[in-house]
Amino acid sequence: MDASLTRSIFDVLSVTSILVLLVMGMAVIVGMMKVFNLCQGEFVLLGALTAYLTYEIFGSVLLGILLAPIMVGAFGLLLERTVIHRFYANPQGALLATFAVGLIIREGLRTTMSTQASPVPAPISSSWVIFGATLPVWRIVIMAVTVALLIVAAVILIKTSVGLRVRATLNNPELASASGVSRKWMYAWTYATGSALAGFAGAMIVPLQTLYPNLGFDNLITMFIAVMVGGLGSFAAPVVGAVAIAVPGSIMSILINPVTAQILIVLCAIVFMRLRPNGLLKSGM
Amino acid sequence: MTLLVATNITKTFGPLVAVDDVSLTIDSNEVVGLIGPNGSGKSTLLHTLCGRTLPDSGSIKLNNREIARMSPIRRARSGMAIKFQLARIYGQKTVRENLLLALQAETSLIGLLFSRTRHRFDSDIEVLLSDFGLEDFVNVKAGELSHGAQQWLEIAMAMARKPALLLLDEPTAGMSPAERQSTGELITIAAQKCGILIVEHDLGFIRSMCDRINVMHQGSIVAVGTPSEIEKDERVKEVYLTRV
Amino acid sequence: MVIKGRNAAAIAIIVAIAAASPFIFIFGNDYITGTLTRILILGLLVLSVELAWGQTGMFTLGQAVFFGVGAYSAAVVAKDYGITDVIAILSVAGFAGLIIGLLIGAFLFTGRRVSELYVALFTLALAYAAQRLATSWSAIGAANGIPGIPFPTLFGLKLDSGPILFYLALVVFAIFFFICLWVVNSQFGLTMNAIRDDEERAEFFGYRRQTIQVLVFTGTAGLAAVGGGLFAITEGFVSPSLLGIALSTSAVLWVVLGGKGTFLGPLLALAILQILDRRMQDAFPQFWPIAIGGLLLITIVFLPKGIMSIPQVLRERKSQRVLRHSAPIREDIQ
Amino acid sequence: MKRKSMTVGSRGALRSVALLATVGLVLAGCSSSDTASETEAEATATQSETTEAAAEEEVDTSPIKVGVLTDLTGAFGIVGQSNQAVAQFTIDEINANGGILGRPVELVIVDSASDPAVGAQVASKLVNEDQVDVVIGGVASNMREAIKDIIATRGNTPYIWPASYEGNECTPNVWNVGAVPNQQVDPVVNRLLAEGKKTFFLTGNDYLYPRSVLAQVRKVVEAGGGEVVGEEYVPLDITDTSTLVSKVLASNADVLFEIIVLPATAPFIQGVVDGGFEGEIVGTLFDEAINGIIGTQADGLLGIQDYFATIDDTFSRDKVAEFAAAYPDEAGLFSATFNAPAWYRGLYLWKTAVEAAGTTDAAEVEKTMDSASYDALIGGPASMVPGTRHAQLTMYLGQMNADGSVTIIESLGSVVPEQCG
Amino acid sequence: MSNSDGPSVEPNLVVSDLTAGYAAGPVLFEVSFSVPAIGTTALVGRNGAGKTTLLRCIMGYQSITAGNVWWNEKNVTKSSPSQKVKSGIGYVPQETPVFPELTVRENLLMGLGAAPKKSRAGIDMALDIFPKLADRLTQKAGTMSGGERKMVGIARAILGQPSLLIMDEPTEGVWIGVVDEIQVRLREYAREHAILLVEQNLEFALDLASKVLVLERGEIVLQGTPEELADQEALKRFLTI
Repeated sequence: MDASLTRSIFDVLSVTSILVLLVMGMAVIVGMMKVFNLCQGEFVLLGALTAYLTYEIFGSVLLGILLAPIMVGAFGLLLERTVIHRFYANPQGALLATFAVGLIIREGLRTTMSTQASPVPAPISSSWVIFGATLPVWRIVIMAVTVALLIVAAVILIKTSVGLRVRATLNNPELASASGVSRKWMYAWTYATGSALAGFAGAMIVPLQTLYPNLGFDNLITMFIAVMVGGLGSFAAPVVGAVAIAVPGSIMSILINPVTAQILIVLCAIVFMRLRPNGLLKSGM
Repeated sequence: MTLLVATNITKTFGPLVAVDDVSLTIDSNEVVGLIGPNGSGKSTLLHTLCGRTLPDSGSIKLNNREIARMSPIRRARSGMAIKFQLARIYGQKTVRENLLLALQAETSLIGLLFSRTRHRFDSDIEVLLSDFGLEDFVNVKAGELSHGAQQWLEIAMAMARKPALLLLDEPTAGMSPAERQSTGELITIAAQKCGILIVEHDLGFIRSMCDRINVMHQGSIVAVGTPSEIEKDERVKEVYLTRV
Repeated sequence: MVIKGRNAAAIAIIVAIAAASPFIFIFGNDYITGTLTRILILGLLVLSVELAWGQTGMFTLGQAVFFGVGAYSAAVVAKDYGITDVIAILSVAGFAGLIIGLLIGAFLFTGRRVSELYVALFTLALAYAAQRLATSWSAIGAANGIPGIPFPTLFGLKLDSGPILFYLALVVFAIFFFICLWVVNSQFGLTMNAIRDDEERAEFFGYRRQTIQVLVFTGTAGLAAVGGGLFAITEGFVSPSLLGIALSTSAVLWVVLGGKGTFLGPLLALAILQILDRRMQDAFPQFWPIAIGGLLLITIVFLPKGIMSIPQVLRERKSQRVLRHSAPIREDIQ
Repeated sequence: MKRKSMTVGSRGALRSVALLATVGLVLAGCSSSDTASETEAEATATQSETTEAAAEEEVDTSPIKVGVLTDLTGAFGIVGQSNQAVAQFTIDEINANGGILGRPVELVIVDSASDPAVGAQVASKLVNEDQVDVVIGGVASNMREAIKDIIATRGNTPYIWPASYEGNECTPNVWNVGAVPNQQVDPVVNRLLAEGKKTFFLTGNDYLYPRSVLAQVRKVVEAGGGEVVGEEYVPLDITDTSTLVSKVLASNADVLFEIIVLPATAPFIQGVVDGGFEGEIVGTLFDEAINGIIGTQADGLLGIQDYFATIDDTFSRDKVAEFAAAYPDEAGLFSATFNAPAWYRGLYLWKTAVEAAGTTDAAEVEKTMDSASYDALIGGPASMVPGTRHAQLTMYLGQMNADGSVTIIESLGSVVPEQCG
Repeated sequence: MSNSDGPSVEPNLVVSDLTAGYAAGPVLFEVSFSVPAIGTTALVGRNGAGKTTLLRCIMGYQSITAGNVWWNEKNVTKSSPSQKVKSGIGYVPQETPVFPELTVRENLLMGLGAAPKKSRAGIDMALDIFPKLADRLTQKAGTMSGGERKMVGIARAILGQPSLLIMDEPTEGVWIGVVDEIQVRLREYAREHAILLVEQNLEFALDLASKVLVLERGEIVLQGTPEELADQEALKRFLTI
C-alpha cells in the first residue's frame, strides 16, 4: 500500500470520526429529544473554549478535555432549566430560542477574543509513520475515542437502568413518570448529557481547528444535515447519518475538490431529506 | 341505492393487524353505526375510509367510483365529508369564516383571490346557521364557542358542501345529555340529505340513531344488523354488551 | 369590518410616510433617506416572510435566498446587459424569484406533508448552500459580489438621487403592501390561514393544499426577489451575504419581534431596529450584537406573539381574574 | 359584534399611527441634530470660499474630516480595532505637526461590522451626513466593492483602499496603497525558480484574492520554466483541511504557495509541516501576527510583505515603537497582514496630495494624488505610479521563525505595480 | 354520604374539594372522596363525566384550580407524578399504558424502578400474573394488540408493588377471557392493597369493588358499597341508557 492511498483512507476515517464525535451530542438532543437545538454548535464552541482556557491558564489541554464535558454539561443543565423546558410543546419556539442563545454566545466570545483565531496545541503532537505516510497521532486518538464513546453510549443506553429510563422517558414521558422517573430531571439531565458530549467534542477537535467564534456555527449545518439524513427518534440514526455524510463527502473532496464536494453533499442531502423525510434508519411513515 | 361499498379492507401496522378483511356498505340516506371497544380497529377503518391512511388491500367505492387510493382532497371533492373526534374547527376564525371556509373549498383559486364567492354563499351560511342553531354566534370566534357548539359547527361545516356521505367520529363525545339530544336531532336532519356513518362509544345513542349497526372486535366486523338484532346477538353480548 | 380596520392601519402607515417625506427633502440627507429606503426594501422581505410563515405556516428560514436571487438578477441585467429601466429590472428580478420559488416550493410542498420544522431546516440548509454557491461562482463576482450597478431609469429619466430612490422604494413598497393586504383579506387569505391553522382539516374540506402552498411560497419568493432587485439598484452593489443565513434569520427575527401573524408588528420591529442599529452599534459596538440575541430570547420566552401583542397580553392579564361562565364539561379526550 | 370588531380595528389603526409617529419623532430627532451640524458646516464652507476669494492670505482653520470605515465588530473585528488605532496614531501625529494646510484633522470612525450591507450604510453616513473629505478603510475586498461607488462615484469623495488585494481596482477617486499580486508574487517566485525549485503546488480559499494571486503565481512559474503540479481551492468556512494536506503531501512539490486565510491557516500549515512536507512553503499572508497562531510549525515559512517588524529601517522601527507606547493593547497587531503600514502610508500620501493641491476638493486631489510620493513611511518610501491608481512599494522577503519573529532574507527594493495600465 | 358503611380501614388517599378544568371551562367541581387503604374503590360514570381528568388530577398530570389531595396524611397536591409513584402510588393510564418503542421485558423492568438487580424475580412475578407474556418478552410493546398492551401496562404497575394502584379502564379492549384473569389478579391484589379503578364495564367494577363512586358532570353524585347501590334506581338512571 502506498503512502498517498494510506493517507486518503486515513483522511476518510479521520473526517468521519470527527463528524461522528461532533454529532453524538446532537444525536441525544436533536435525535432523541427532538429539540431542534440551534445552539448545539455553540456547545462545541464552549468546549473548545474550555480547552483553550485551561491551556492558557494551566498549560494543559488535557485538563480542558476533562473539564469541558463538565462545564458545558452544567451550562446545558442551566439552560434547560431556565429556557429549554418551556418549549417542549413548542418546537418552533425552541428553535428560535436556541438560535438566540447561540447568537449570544457567539457574539459574546467574538467581543472578548483578542485575536481572530487562537491556536490550541494537541496534547499529543507526535506522528506515526504507517506505510510511508506520516499520520498525526491526535487524529488517531480522536478515532479511538469516538469508537470508544460510541460503544460506551450504546452500552449505557441499551444495558443499564439509566439508559432504560432515558429511552422510556423519551418514548412516553407520562408513563415514565408513572414508573417513578422524574420527567423534569430526566429531560434536564438528558439535555445536559447532549451538551456535555458536544463540549467534549469541542475540546477534542479544537487542536485541529483552532478556536474562533464561528467554530461551532461552521460545523452546525453539517451536523444538522447528518441528523436529518440519519433520521430522528434514536441515538443511532444521527450517528449513521454522520457516517453517510462524511464518507462520501471526504472521498469527493479527495477525488474532485473540497468546494464542489461541499456543495454537492449539501444538495444531495437536501434532496435525500425530501425524498425520505424519516431518514436512513426509518422507512415509511 | 348503495352509496359506499368497502370490500375486504385490510390494514396492518407491523405485525399488528388493525383491520382484518372488513367489508361494509352504506346506502344513501341510511345512518350506519360502527361500534366496538377501544382498540377494536374502528378508528383505523374510519381512517382508511376517509383517506387518512391507505389500506393495504381492499376496495372502497363511493357512488361506484373507486376511491381507496385517493387523497383526502379528491375524496372530499367526490362527496365525502368528515367530522373528527376532537372538533377540528378554526378557533381563531369566526363562525361565519369557518362556514365560508367549508363552502368555498371548491371555488377556483382565482375566484378565491378576487373573493368572488364571498357573498354568493351568504344564503347558504344563513341556512346552516339556522339549521345548526348558531345564529347568535355568527361573528364569535369559533374557539370561544361551547364544546357542544364547536361540535355542531364542525358538523355544519361538514354538511356545507352537501356531501353524499358524512363520516362522524364520536359526535357526542363529552356532551351533556341535552347536547347529545340536540346532536341526535341534527344528525336526523342531515340524514335526509346524505348517507351517514357514525363511529360511537355510546351504544344508546347509536341505537336511537342508526338503521344498521356494525360491531367490530379485534379488527373484524363480528355482527351487522338492526339495533334490535344486534342486541340479541350472542357474540356481540359477549364482546360488548357486558359493558354499560 | 375587521378588514376595514386593517386597511385603515395600512393606509395610515403609507399616508404617514408620504406626509413625512417632504421633510426628508428639506432636512434629510442621503444617509437618512438611504436608511429609510432600506427599511422599505427590507420591508418587502419581511412581508414575504410574514406571508409565508405568519399567514400560511410555512416556516422559512431561507427567504433571503429569493431576496438574493432578485438582487443578483437585477445586478446582472443592469450591469451586464445595460438595461436600467426600473420596471424592466424589477420584472426580471421578480420573475427570477418566482421561478426559483416555484422550483423550490414544488419540491418542498408537493407530495407528502412535511412538518413546519422540516421546512425550517430545509430552507436553512438552502440558504447555506446558496451563499456557498454565490461565494464560489466567479461569473457573478464570487465573494466580492457585483459592485457598480448603474442608477435605474424610469421612462428614460435617471433616478439618481437619494430622495428619488426613496420615493421609488416607497411606491414599490406601497404597491406590494396593498397587494399583500388585499390577498390576506381575500377569501384566498382565509384559506391560507386555514392551511396554517390546520393543514389536514383543510385537505379534508377538499382544498388543494399542495397547490396553495406552492403558489403562496412562489408568490413570497417573487415578493422577496422584487425587494432584492430594488436593493441592487438603490444600493449599487450585491454580495453573497444577501442570500445567506444571516439575512434570512434577521428577517425571521424581525417577524418574531414584531409579532407573527400581523403585518404592522414585523415592519415596525424592522424600522425600529434599523434606526436603532447604527446608533447602538456606534454607541456600544461590543455589546449590541449580544443585546440583539438577548432581545430575541426575551421576546420568545416572555412575549411569544411579539411587540404587537403587548396590549393584548395586558388586557388578558386583567380579564383572567374574571372567571368565565361555567362552560360545558369536556373530558380529556385521548 | 360588528361594532366591536370595528372599534378594535380602528383602535389598531390609531395605535399604529401613534407608533409610527414615535418612529418619525426618533428619526426627526436624528435628522434635526444632523441638519444643524450640516448647515453649520455648509455655512463655514461657503464662508471659507468667499473669504478665500476675497483675501487669499486669510487661512481656513476648520477641521479636515477623515472618515475611517473599518470592521470594529464581526469576523474582522480584531483587524478593525487595530486599523482604528493606527488611523488615530497617524492623525495625532499629523495634527502634532501642524495638521494639513494648517487645518486640524479630525477622524470620523464608523463600524462596518464585517458585513458589506452595513458597510454601504455607514459609508453613506460618512459621505452624506458627516461629509468627510476622504474615506480610508475596508478589510476584505467585498467591503471595498460594496462601498466604493457610494464614496467615490456617488459621493465624489476620495477613497483610500489600504490593503493588499487582487488588483484591477481602477475607479476614479479610488486610491490603492496596498500591494497587488505582482508585487508580492514576482520577486519571490523568480528567486525560487532561480534556486532550482521547479514544481509548485498552489492552494487557497475559494474567493477572488487567492485565485488572482495564484493566477499570477502560475503565470510567473510557467514563464520561468517551472511547473504547477497542483492547484486546489477550499471553502472559506472549511473546518477540516486534512484532505487538502494529503494532496499537498502527495504532490511532492518543491514549493507550496498557499493563501489559506484564518482560521484554517494554522491547522493547514501544521498538517503540512507535521506530515513531513520537504519543500518551501510560501504565502502572501505570513507575518508576525499570523506566526503566533501557527505556532512552532511556522519555522521556515517564506513570506513577502511591504513591512516586517525586523526590517532594517530605523524610521520604521522608531515609529512602531512610538505606536506600541501609545497603544499597548494593539502593539502586537501592528503588522502587514493587518494592513497597518498601508493605513499609515495611505493617510500620508493623501496629505501630500492635499498639500500639493492646496485644497481637499476631490477633483483637485484626484490630479495631485496621481503622482503623490512620500518617503518617511513605515516600511519604506512609497509613491503613486501616475496613471495606475496604485503605489510603488518597497517589498521584503522574510523567513518566519518558530518563535514568531521574522528574519529578513532579502530587501527587494521598490516594486512597481502592474495595474490599470 | 359518608363511607361509614364501607370497609373499616383508615383511608390513605383523601381528595377534598378538587376543582379542575381546561381552557374551555371547568370539568370537575369540588370533588371530595376518600380511598380506603385496603380494597377496591370503583369510580364509574358516563363517558365525559370527568373520570379520566379526576385520575390525572390526583396523579398530578393535570393542574388543579382548587382543592387538595392527601396521601398518607401528607398534602401531595403539588407534588409531581414521579414523586407520587415513589411514595407508593401506581398508575395505569387509559390510552398508552406501555412504552411502545421498548420491548415487553423493558416495559416490565420500568415497573421495577428500572433496576436490573431485581429483574429476575420481578419479571417472574409478572409472568405469574400474565403467563401469556412469557413468549413475548422481546417483542416491542408498540406492535402488540390493545388488550396485550393493557396486560403489559397492568403488570408493569403491579411490579412496583404500590400501596395504591390507580387504573384507568384496565379492561377496555381486552378479550373477555383475559378480563376474568385480570379480575382474579386484581381481587388478589386488593386483599392487601388499595385500588382506585375507573371502569366502564360495570359488572366487572361492581364485582371487584368494596366501594363505588358515581361521577356525573364533574360531581360525585352517589357513593356507597356495591350492595347499597345495586338496587338503587339512581345508579341505573346515571349509568344506563
